Amino acid sequence: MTVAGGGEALGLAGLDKSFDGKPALKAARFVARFGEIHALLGENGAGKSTLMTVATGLYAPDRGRVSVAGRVVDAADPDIAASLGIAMVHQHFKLVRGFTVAENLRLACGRALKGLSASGIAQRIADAGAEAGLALDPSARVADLSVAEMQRVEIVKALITRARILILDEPTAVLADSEAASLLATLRRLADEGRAIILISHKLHEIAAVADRVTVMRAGETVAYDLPADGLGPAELARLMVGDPEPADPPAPARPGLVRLYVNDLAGRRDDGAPMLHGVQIAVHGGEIYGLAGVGGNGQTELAEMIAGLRRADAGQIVIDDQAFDRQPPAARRRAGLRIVPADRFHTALAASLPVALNLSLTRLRGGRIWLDRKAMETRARRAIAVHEIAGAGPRTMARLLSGGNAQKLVLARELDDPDTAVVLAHSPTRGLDVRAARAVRAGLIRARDAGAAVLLISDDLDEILAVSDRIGVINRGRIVGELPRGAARAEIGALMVAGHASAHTPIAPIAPMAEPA
Amino acid sequence: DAAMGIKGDPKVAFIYIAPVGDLGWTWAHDQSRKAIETELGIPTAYTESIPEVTERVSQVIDRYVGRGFNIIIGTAFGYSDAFKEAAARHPDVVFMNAAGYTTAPNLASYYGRSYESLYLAGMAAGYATTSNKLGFVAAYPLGLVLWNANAFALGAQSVNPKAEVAVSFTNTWYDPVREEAAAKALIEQGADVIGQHQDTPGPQVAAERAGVKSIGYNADMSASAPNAHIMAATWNWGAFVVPQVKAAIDGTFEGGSYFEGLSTGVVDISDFTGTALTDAQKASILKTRAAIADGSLDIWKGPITDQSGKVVVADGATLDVGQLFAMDFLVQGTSGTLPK
Amino acid sequence: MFDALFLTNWASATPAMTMPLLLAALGTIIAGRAGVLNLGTEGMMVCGALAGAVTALLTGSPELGAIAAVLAGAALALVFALACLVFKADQVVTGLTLAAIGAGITGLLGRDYAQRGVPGFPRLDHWAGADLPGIGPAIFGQDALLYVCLPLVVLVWWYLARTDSGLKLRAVGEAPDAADAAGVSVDATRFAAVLAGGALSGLAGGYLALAGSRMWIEGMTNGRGWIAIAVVILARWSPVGAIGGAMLFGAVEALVPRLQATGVAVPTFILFMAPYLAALAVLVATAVMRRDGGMGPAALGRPYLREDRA
Amino acid sequence: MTTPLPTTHTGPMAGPMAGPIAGRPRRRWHLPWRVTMAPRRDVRPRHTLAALVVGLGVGLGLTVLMLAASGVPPRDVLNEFVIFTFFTAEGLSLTMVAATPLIVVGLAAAAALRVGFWNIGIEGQVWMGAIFATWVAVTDAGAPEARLLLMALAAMAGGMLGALPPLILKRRLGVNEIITTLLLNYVAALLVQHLVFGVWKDPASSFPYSESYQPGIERLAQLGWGKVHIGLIMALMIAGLLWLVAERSRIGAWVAAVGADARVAFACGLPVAGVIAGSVLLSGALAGFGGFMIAAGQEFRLTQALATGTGFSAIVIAFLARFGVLPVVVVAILTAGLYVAGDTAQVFYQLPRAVVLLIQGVILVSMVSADMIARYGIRIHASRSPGDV
Ligand SMILES: Nc1ncnc2c1ncn2[C@@H]1O[C@H](COP(=O)(O)OP(=O)(O)OP(=O)(O)O)[C@@H](O)[C@H]1O
Ligand SMILES: Nc1ncnc2c1ncn2[C@@H]1O[C@H](COP(=O)(O)OP(=O)(O)OP(=O)(O)O)[C@@H](O)[C@H]1O
Ligand SMILES: [Mg+2]
Ligand SMILES: [Mg+2]
Repeated sequence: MTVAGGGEALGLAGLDKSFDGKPALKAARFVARFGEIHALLGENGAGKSTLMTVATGLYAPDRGRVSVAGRVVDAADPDIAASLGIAMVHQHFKLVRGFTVAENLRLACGRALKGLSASGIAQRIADAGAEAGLALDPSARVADLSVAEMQRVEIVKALITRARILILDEPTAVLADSEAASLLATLRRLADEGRAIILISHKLHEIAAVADRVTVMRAGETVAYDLPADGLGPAELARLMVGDPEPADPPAPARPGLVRLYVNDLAGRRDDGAPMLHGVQIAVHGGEIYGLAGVGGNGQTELAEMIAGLRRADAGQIVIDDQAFDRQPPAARRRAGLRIVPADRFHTALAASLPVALNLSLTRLRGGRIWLDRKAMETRARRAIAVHEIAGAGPRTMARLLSGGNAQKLVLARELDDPDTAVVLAHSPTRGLDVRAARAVRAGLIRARDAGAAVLLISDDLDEILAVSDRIGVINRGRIVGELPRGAARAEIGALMVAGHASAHTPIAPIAPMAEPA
Repeated sequence: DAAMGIKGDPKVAFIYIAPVGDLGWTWAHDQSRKAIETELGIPTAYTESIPEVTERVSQVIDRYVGRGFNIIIGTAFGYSDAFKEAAARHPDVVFMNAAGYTTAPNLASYYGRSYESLYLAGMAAGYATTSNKLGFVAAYPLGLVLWNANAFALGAQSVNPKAEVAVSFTNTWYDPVREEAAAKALIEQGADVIGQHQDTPGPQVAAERAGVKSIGYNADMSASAPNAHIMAATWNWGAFVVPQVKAAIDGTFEGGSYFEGLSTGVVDISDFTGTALTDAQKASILKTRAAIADGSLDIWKGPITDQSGKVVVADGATLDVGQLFAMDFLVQGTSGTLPK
Repeated sequence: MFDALFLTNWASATPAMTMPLLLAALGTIIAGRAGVLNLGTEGMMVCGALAGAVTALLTGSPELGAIAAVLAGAALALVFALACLVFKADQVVTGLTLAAIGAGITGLLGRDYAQRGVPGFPRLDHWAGADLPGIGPAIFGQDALLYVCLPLVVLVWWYLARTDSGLKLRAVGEAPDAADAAGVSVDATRFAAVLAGGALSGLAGGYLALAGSRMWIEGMTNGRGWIAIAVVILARWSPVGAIGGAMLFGAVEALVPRLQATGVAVPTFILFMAPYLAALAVLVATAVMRRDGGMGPAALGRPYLREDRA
Repeated sequence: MTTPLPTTHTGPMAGPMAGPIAGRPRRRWHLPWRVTMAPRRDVRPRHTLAALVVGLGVGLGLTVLMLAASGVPPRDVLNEFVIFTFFTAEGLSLTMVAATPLIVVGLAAAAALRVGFWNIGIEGQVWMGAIFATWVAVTDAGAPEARLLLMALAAMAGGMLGALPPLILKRRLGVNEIITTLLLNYVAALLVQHLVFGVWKDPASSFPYSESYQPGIERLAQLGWGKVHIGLIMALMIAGLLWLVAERSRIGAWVAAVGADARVAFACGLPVAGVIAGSVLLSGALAGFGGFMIAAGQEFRLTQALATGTGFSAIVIAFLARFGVLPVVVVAILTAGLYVAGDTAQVFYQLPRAVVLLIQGVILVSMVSADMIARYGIRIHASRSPGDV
């Protein structure tokens, strides 16, 4: 704790908010002060984002009081909130995908950039990015950016407005460790300057490291109000959030079998046509979790899409058990036993406007009888909802009404509860999930592994890779730059991720498909 | 066919294909409805904008009949089937259909020999032209449009053998913008008199703007083209309809095909306007008008050759009504292409 | 037959055929770029045509007529805006219905004004430039109204592409949630865009009545509003593209009667297919050259609600 | 309360994030209340019913006002329009005749829209169906007993043929189907004109429509109730079959998935291209069949006005019904009633067509506007202005 509390920046008291009759906030309260970093914690769906969205004027509360710098406001108008000096980095990006980075910034921070020429704006963006350790290309189209890059844009947007109250909703969920670290340092500086920083994150070690004060929410209520963060470590924070967590049992070591997924000399391009993957070779054995680490945007998305059959490769194949695939659609790969947990659940896994039961059956609709057995579908849905504790869902609930965490559980229930699984492809499966939900996801991957599947876990979150992987590969600029055994040092992997040619580089021996593990 | 008549008080209903305000075809028929009201003192009703869909027309007829209307008058060749069926369903009701072709003891289809007035219009154009190029803006390549275009050409050639007529089809009865554009294109190609078989004065406006001459259609169109307008080929449906309604009341109505011309005044020409024609030319046109009306001049008397020079009406022969409606040629000295 | 004079005449007839389509297309584009799919172009055009003709008839002033056309188009657009932006009604149904409402209103109010000659805008063929051989008449020999409307076209392009306010409008059409978070009022922007679009469509109708036929006749737009929508899609909601698209239809519309007048032996109805077949050919050609669907602004046709999640 | 921030910044950061900080609330005019809407978690039948009642109520209320202004006694409205149109044998027969093709073309529009394919070309495909059916009729192809079947099959093939170019262009080249289908409407209508003004001109009358279909051989049988013909039963059977497929079959689930999110459906292993192609061709076939039903059920020849307006009705019906099969049937019958009532107004009250169009427009707009009640939960809050304490 470096700074003594300044004046009250943001005060929220007695806030009620419900969506179509379902309460999201129940007399929630919150206070943040100038000069401090205030962490807001809670499980998925606890109401953190809703609470802060009320503060920025986007959501009108049903009841309650919002005050800024001690004055009560009833804005319900983002423009007024902005004029009061509030800026927010939203969890779901508020970006115009068809615009360039510079246009997005002109839109969001018009006032701060007023009167600047195009090159002036580009300079300002570059400066702001450099200060926060987040590099940006102002002329890039947002739609062409990776999630990590979009997150950088969002953050720079908030920084440029020079808000005195800065709210960041899970800003580090998709950032690389080094980026996250430099962002947190920047936040610290801004707080020291006298600004109020409100930080929402599920990465409890970050909170423990930077927060001055902590507020915890559960089911729409504030259960721990404005606690000093002194001496709170990740474990204590987790306890505050979810009660006493059972300790995560370290996964039993793998018992690898035959190679079940073989990525053979794969090359391919990005959306804009630039070459992205170069001779990628990965072999994952049955009963093994292969963790592929790397800074976001180094070809992971392209690799995952090529394995899934959603993107065409320039060269190379995917071999699942003894079947080779190059141009076949996802259907063929799924028939061979591929199961997919993608990075963006509503992009390729769940149909937002379909009910839970149908979403759960999407991969099983082909073949078989002409008629649909609706009863069986609903029964299966009810069972999956119970087993996976999918909160807020019934068989007929539309998938889009689930929170990110619960939507992810829905994907897991569909993709992993299947005896015919040969290969699991999981891309950032716990992004944005709270500790408990993340643990459930990892347990699901381990279950699949123990049932004999080959699991390829692609993630930018090194903690996640380290927690479950039996073997770890590192991808950098579209190349596999190293492979390390379980228990490899964090620093060693980190170095490979960033540099791509660290001394610890383990050359990859060509692996024949179906070979016995060495 | 035996004569028949209506029972009870006459109630007349018109069914129109377009809004009455169009000032063209439907407007002209609405004048005949008003003539029935003023001359016979009979109440009338009308329904406008009923498309040439048998199903719709039948519905409308049946509703009128259900409400005691006993004289039903339609105004489109596409109503023919509906009127034929309705005449069978309601034998005590008198039906008439303008431009139709179906008949029954209680159904009269009527149309006018508009080529007679168009022939006179063609004479006027033939006199007025200096370029010997005439333009004719036509709606559709349909028998009763083609005979107007042909009559226009024949009339022009009768007084000016060098006259040529460029025929342009607009594919609409009723689009002033497109009609104006068609006339303008004809004028660019050298036409200095524009005739039309269209229901808006679009071609007149084009002629007026370009400073050439024009012949109106349906009614005197000089208001739209005070300088261009020479005369117009006009319709007067009341000349047919009023006596027929009277016949229906008197029990002397006879179904069948009626095809009337200058002699009964269903078609005619307007007064001459402007100074394009000399008095001698006007007199010659009026003389021809009289000759057509008394039957001494049949404009379809052969030989008539089509665009390619093929004889379509042999020397000494003429065309009967069926052949007129089936007309599918343009006469020699015209340009324009028909769907094959 | 296809001599220089033919080409000159064709070129000089094209702008007048193009301009109404272009204005209506621009109106539809403005609303579309704000994320509103207003298919009621035909209805707003026909209202503009009536208002323009009647006002010019009653006041004797084509200028007042043009202003009335603008207001009439915007007035009908207001109905759409209320239904779709306040009540979040389905934009497709409302737009289609707007065409019927426009036909109804004008049919009713226009009864007494049909086919009466209207004082129109003069054609400026007395300008010196209009006598230039070849392209002279096409550039200098047009209706006065055309020269008033041309800067509007540039203005719309400049507004959308170059101004902050245009940027906000486009953001509202691409990502209303992002625009909202940035303090742009989504529905107010859309409201303004729909009204401005209606005004331009109304002006397009006014152009037909005041510079084209110089009269009012029921239903005189005769489907040109739908062609304008085809232009919009062809142009992928780009104002510059709309110039090309409208010119394609305008040029073919100007060509068809000229071909007929010269006696070219193509069957009438096949000839009338020309604009549509030409547009299809252009679509295919551009698609072959660069593959993208061009479905328009990302949020097109979708109502925005803060508390809704897409 | 003062903020601890200095107005002029002299801290360690002099970069782009430095500088004066915003802090002055902007005043803005706003209403004393604020309406918030959130999508309903699940739409219950009573919400839909409420929307229908309010929408129809407001629409009919405005209609009564407009009719009264046009000189129709308000007390006639119920009798002449509602009762006659839906509750008398005669009126209902008129409604059902009008509804017969509307059901089929409404289903046609819904079939393509369900998978996100904007088939604006229903009207062109109706034309194509009528052309192909007429082709069989004028050439007297096949045995007389098989003639109608042949005409129906040809019509469906014609409709599919009309839908095929937009489908191929979209799938192969990514050409927007809204515009291709829109343009092909015009081409199809002109093709009809080319035929009826040319080779198919009626030899009996020389007027531009095809020869009359032979009674008993080329015409759909009447049911003996007004002019209702067997096409109504066919339309209802088609609807029943489509309902089974859409709601109860696996293929229906594929269609739902592709329509909801084609990318997700593809990633989940569904045959997306096939589902889209099948739905679009089904749409074309149904539209073509609609053309056959109009030609062989009520017009008995190919005419120039036969398909006019069917595309417009089809799309409005499909959207009002939210692409549901049974809702399409209901909405098509209501729409047919609206048309019949419109003719009643014109015939008996001599209302101009314009008033009828206006009334129909007002009813539609009030119905789609009231749909808000079904879709959103609406709350009204008091609102204060910034600075109030
Ligand atoms: N737009 C919305 N419409 C309906 N309900 C919503 C909406 N946004 C939030 N909710 C409700 O509010 C509750 C809290 O959601 P919120 O997004 O605030 O959770 P959170 O704490 O941010 O969760 P996470 O950690 O997953 O981001 C949810 O359970 C949900 O029911
Ligand atoms: N449109 C909506 N309608 C109803 N509930 C919603 C809606 N959007 C979000 N929610 C609710 O908000 C909660 C959190 O939603 P949100 O979308 O913020 O999830 P998320 O932040 O992506 O979740 P996570 O942190 O688990 O990834 C969920 O419980 C969900 O039920
Ligand atoms: Mg959240
Ligand atoms: Mg036959």
